[in-house]
Amino acid sequence: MRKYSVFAIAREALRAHKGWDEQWSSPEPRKEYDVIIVGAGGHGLATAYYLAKEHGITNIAVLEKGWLGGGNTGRNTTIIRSNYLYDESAGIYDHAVKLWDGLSQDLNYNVMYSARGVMMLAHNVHDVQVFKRHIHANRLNGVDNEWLTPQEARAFCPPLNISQSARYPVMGAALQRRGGTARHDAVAWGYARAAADRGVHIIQNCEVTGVRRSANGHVTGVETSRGFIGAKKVGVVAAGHSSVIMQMADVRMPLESYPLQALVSEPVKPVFPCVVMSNTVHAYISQSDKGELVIGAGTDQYTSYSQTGGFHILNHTLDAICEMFPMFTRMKMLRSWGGIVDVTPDRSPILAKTPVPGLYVNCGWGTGGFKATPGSGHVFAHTIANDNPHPINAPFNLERFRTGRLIDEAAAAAVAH
Amino acid sequence: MTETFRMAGAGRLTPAKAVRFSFDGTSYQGVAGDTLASALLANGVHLVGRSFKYHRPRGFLSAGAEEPNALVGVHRDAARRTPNVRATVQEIYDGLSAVSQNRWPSLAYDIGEANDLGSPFFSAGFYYKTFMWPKAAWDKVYEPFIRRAAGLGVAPDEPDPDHYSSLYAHCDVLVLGGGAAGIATATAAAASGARVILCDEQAEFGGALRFETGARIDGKPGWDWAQASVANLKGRENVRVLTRTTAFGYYAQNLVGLVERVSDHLATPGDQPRERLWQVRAGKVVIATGAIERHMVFADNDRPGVMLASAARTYLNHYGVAVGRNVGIFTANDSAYAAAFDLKKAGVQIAAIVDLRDDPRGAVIEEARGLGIEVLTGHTVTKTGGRLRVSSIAVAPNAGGAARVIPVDALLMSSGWTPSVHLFSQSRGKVAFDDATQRFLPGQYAQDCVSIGACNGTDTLDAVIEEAYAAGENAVSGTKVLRPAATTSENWTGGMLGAAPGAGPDDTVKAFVDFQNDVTAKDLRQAVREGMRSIEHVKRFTTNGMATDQGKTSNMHGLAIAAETLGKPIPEVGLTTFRAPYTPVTFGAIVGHSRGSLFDPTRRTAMHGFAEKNGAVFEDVGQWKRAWYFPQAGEDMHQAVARETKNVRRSAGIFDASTLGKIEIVGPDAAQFMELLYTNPWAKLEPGRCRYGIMLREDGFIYDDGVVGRLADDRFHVTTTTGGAARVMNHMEDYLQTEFTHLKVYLTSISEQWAVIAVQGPKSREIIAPLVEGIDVSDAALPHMSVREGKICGVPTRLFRMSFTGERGFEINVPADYGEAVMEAVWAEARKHDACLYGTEAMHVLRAEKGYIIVGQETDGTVTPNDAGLDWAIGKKKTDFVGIRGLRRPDLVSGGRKQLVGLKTVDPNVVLEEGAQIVATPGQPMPMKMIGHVTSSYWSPNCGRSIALALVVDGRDKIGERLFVPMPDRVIEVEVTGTVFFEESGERLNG
Amino acid sequence: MLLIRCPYCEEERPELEFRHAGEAHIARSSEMTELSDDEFEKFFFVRQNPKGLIFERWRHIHGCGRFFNAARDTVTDKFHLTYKAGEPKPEITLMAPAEPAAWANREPSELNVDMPSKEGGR
Amino acid sequence: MTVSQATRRPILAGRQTTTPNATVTVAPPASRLSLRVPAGTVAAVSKALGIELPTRPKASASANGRHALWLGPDEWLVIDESGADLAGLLGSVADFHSAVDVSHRNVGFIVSGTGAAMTINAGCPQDLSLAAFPVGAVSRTILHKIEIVLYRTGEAEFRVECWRSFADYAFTFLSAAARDGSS
Repeated sequence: MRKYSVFAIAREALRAHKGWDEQWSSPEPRKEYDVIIVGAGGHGLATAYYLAKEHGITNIAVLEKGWLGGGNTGRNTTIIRSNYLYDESAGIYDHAVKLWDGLSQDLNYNVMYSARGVMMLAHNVHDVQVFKRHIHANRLNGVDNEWLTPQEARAFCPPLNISQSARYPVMGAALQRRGGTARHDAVAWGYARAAADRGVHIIQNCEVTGVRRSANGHVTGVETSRGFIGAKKVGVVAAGHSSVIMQMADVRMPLESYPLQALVSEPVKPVFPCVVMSNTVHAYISQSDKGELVIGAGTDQYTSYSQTGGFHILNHTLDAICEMFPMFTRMKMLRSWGGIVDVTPDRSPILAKTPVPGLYVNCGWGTGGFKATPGSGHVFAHTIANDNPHPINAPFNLERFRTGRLIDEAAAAAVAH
Repeated sequence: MTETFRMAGAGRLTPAKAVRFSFDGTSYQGVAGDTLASALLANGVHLVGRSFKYHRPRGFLSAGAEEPNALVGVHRDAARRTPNVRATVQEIYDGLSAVSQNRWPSLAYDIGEANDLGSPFFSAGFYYKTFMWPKAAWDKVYEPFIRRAAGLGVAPDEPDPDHYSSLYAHCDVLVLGGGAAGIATATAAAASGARVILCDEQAEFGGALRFETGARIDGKPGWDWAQASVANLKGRENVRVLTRTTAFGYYAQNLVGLVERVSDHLATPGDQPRERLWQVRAGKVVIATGAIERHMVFADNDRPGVMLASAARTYLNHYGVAVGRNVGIFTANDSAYAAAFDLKKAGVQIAAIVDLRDDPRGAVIEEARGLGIEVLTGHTVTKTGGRLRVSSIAVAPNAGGAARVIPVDALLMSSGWTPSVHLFSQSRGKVAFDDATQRFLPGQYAQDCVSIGACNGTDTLDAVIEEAYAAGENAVSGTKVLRPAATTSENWTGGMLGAAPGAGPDDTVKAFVDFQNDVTAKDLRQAVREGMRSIEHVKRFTTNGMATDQGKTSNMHGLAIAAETLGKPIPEVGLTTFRAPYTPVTFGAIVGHSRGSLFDPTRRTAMHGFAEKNGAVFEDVGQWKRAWYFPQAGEDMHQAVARETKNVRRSAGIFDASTLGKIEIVGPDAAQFMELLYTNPWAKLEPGRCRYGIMLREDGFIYDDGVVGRLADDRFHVTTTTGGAARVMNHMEDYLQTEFTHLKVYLTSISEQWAVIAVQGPKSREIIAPLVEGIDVSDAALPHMSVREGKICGVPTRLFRMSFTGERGFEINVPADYGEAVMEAVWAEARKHDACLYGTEAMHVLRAEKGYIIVGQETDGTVTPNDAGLDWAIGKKKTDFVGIRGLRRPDLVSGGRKQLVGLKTVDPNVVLEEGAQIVATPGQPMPMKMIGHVTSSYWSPNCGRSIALALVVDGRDKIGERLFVPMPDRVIEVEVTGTVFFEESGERLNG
Repeated sequence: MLLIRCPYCEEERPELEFRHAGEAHIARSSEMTELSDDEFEKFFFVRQNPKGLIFERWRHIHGCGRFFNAARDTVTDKFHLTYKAGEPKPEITLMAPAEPAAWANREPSELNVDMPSKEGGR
Repeated sequence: MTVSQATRRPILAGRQTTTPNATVTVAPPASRLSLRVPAGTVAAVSKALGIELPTRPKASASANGRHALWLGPDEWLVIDESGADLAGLLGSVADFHSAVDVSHRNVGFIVSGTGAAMTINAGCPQDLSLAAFPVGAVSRTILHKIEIVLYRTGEAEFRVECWRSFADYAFTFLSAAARDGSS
């Protein structure tokens, strides 16, 4: 792999950029792999990368039914934070944040991780209580998260309306300074390039249609639109489609898939310096490097695989944005889109072994998967390589739905991702 | 300045109606009906903007919504600054002030233009490959620099004084697009009496008839027919016609979003909204959105003065403006020739027509030569000259050979027409590539709609009119309507996709595909070389088609170049998704009325005014405003709350409890229903008595709680938490309607029927006694946890004897409209007994002193009754209730769960912070092992010390032990206690 | 915003009047305490989440207030039909009517749908 | 008894917004009953109320200022403009039903004028054409961000009912919509 650098660009500039390598190749599938990852999103590609880098397993194929990074990786609002309440959640998300910091150098691909700070607004006494509980728990877990007064919140984000005449005046905010954003496509591409460089096959336009098992129940490979491909182990990282793939192996999941929409405004000069989230008025917003305001909405109420949602959801989201930032009514929505998010009953992910030997699943990230990408891939690779979970993802198992040992951030916090 | 390029006798505007406006501080004159673009062109101004990346000087490409270049800021006043307005769409009004964007210090001399010199460095995706070293420089140096360079206009910085409006509408036929096809289809549909809505994004109907001078319909010039037909439609009661109205989104089940620009074109908008959102649910949708002309991709095709041929025709034929005095044409089809003819006839010199086709045949060639225009067939434009305006073109044979330089002051181009399938595609219809005409056309439909006219690939005007009438008829009755005759001398077919030969070799030239985002043909080729094989990857890597024009002119070229580089046919490379909105939509239009007090309802109780008069400070609880505390002169919150809590226990306090949810449960099986929905036993509760009930979800966690009164054998009055009112009602209805369907029970929400006045404290009975009629309020007749119906102040009441303070207490329910009057009467009595008004904060302290929980504070959706110390509230003999099985799951019955306990700080003056975490041993390294957290914490004036409730792992076993609360600045030592801090005996309930 | 036919109001109404209420035909046991942990997990947590035909519950919460069931395609979001709570799960044999108008929610009698006799749970 | 009689203080009493196309007024206080009646008891309840409870969706019955509005298959809202004691009338009906006094729970508004339907359509997503929502039609539905009961009392007149604490929102919204819906 030719290294990316300012010097490489200068060299290429002299020859019309004709000397660049392919970032990843498009090989024909082999007959068999040690590991097949189903789904070439950020989590799947990261899993392949860390399997190759840290566990010495390079005979890997990542199968993607469309184009890599084309699912939720390319459709999310790129928020990164780790100020979760429970030890288990803080553990996995902070593991990710530590990897985000340095990921560009690790991958030799600028993923534009921007620690601009994520500020979560409190609008009532209950919010204040909940956020303070988070801040205290985070502090003792070594995760940064601090309380801001309304004036401090406005100083951190000048467009914020902290007027007492707002419908739900801002009573303060929880700020995670290490939180921020990254460039979503670059994350997928960076992992793809780095994984391919280590020998991983990325096979696009290859849809998995079945999971084949031996007489003793162990996974032997997958049926695909390009024929059967053998594998000793299969990791399913299919986000919204996880239920569908898992059902091919006769595993029914505690998952439901919902449409989640987002939108961007036309690009404008820098006006919004951080990420702001509000659960009570229900919206989140940041500004991309390109200048677009990136705005997230809630899910639609019904399950769907359509990758579209109701206009009224965007409507409510923009109501909330313009309530918090009244100067934005003259801004224009440039583009809106939908993704499919797979949601578990406790709103926490599943990264685990399954009842089927050789089959592993990484799913259930709901609306918050992007931020976990490096951490998720890292511990899921460990789980597959060792046939045993990493201590960080051990709590995120399937058994918890039987025992009741849930990790219910949503119930505990009433905080949206 | 005068309008030196306004051509006498040309166009449809009335020159007498002069309009003054300014651009970058220079004052100009235009004519009523001008767009900012046509008015600037009339004054000879082509340079209006700078591109996104290279800051190249740019002029007008188009005369419509597809414009990528001519984006300006329009500043009506300090608070009404709108960035990124298309000058080709914005109509001028007297006093309009527009400024150029993305340049410094001025449009003509822009420092950012240096980027253009460095452009070999700024290739597609360059930022992914650099700015990684040194690592710390990304946040501090590189990213701020990138951000400052990016972005176009400047966001407004003041709240918007304008208002926006919205409407839901229904119709039988919705026609999107008011060109010849749309007008014809609306006419046919309207004839049957069906409800028709016809909309168009322009200020006037007519679409391409604005410039298409060759069209004749019903014996009239096309434009005249359009105006007459629309006038006719406007006169019909069953038709609504909307101008300046863009259909921006096509959603499920024929819901189409339209945005109407109501007053942005007016000098004085008055009271009118700025924009209006229409959400139209249509029986049938007719898509008549026309086609968009494509530019030619060749070297330096972006200089001001280089524009689409149809745009130049529009400026001339509609606005009466010549885009130059010596104009060249570069085309790959017939339709651009008409531009040459129109201009020539208006007196503009045509430098040459450069036709990429080797041997074009047809009437237009002859006509051109007949008009004395030089036609260079088989030629290409290899580059353009000029800096802030095109000054020349270099022309060479396609096959190669010496280039000839031809001076021009404008160059008109056309590589053909792209059908506008955006809305069809948004409807989830599938487009199909038509090989013969090299364009995507509507293929498989997903909704009840039909595409007609140019957006359906129908090229000839007579066929368009026939198709439009048929669609209009079929959409309704199917009855045939007489069609007008239609002819046109123009031919819109043909053209080419991708880079023209003049795009040149990659290393020397910039042939722009996407003007705004500065994406060139070579960027697209590079993306493919780097392994981007899906058009989605190519698009995202190069940003082609991702600018504010959403690739209306660039997408097809980009696709063709990628396909060619990949060596694949276009359909195999795919087409990027068309996403809403069609053109950018103002946030305000989407938000509509939902601003200020209409953002979200503010719910106030019947006694809100009374509380306000008595100085209450309010807090938001859900949508409700609740009285939080009642400060007296000089008091802060802490002092007010301390006074109120002491006052209640000393004598009495009055509290507005109206916001609690209330449900009336009626029917012979009401008690059985209660048995199933609550953990408690109900069957033996006597009428007239109350019980505290706990409701679980099926998973066994506490969902809600409240006091329930049994009014009669078959009638319960249930209360819920304030926040739980709606969801508890839904939860009950769900079980009643779908699980316990055998029960004869009906539920009615009575939350808002009854206003509730809580009177709590030793003197409470004395306060209410004089006001109550027909109820014996003695302890014997009305013991703690009872309810009676009677009268108070002469109006009906449900009087509860209950307490959330641990004191003797009553809750007076009266019909809401009486609430304030009864409150005043109670308060008059209360003042005789040294009582106070108290708010939610004092209420919280009082209940915490007694260890009463608040659902949502002590519980958080993961707490069982046992965790909360409420096992006593579970009917031990019950065989079923919602949650009974969930409660028995392994983790819910195992040890190590968090249990509710009291905490007393060793230093009684220290008040813990709510949410603070608890550890067993101080001084642990990070991360510390947390074993619990503080759920409630107050200074208790009645206990004379701080008190707290907490959930602690195995907390009830730790009573008497010392634990620690590590704070940033110190560690607080606490003792674990029971949950009752004040008067454990409970005798005060009975005075 | 979807348009949903309420089988009680007998007409299509905008989605804003409705509340989705999860997968349908998951009956609550009359012997809840007899369920094993596995059975409870299946009942309360595990969901079909099908890509394609789903049977789901809705409540016309801001309309007639009734819970009812719907058969919908989760890929296109098109409703095949809606039917009253308590009615049995219909056999839908013809999945994809060719007409675009399948967006409309029609009476079972207008579709190739077999409604078994009335019994069974939610 | 020295205690004075408490008087009813209706919210927004007497408020009105008038625009060229629509007028929004707050209806005078009325008595109201939330009625839940199984099919078999409808006749008995109808008789006691002196008004035939309609059984078709969206239907209403009206006589002498008393209105029975179909809200659901076994649910009606009964409004008596004279304030009669409606619950009292049903004392004689012994069969299972539920009659709950909600006189104070709701507030009524009258929206009238040529722009009445458009005013309501600013926030109500239903088709309010005379064909789809004829005179006498009634429906519980949405008005922007609140729930209402909508009752068409004339070609150009509607009664809008909402819960008491939402009345301020309803009135503010309808007033804004009446002012805007004039093009």
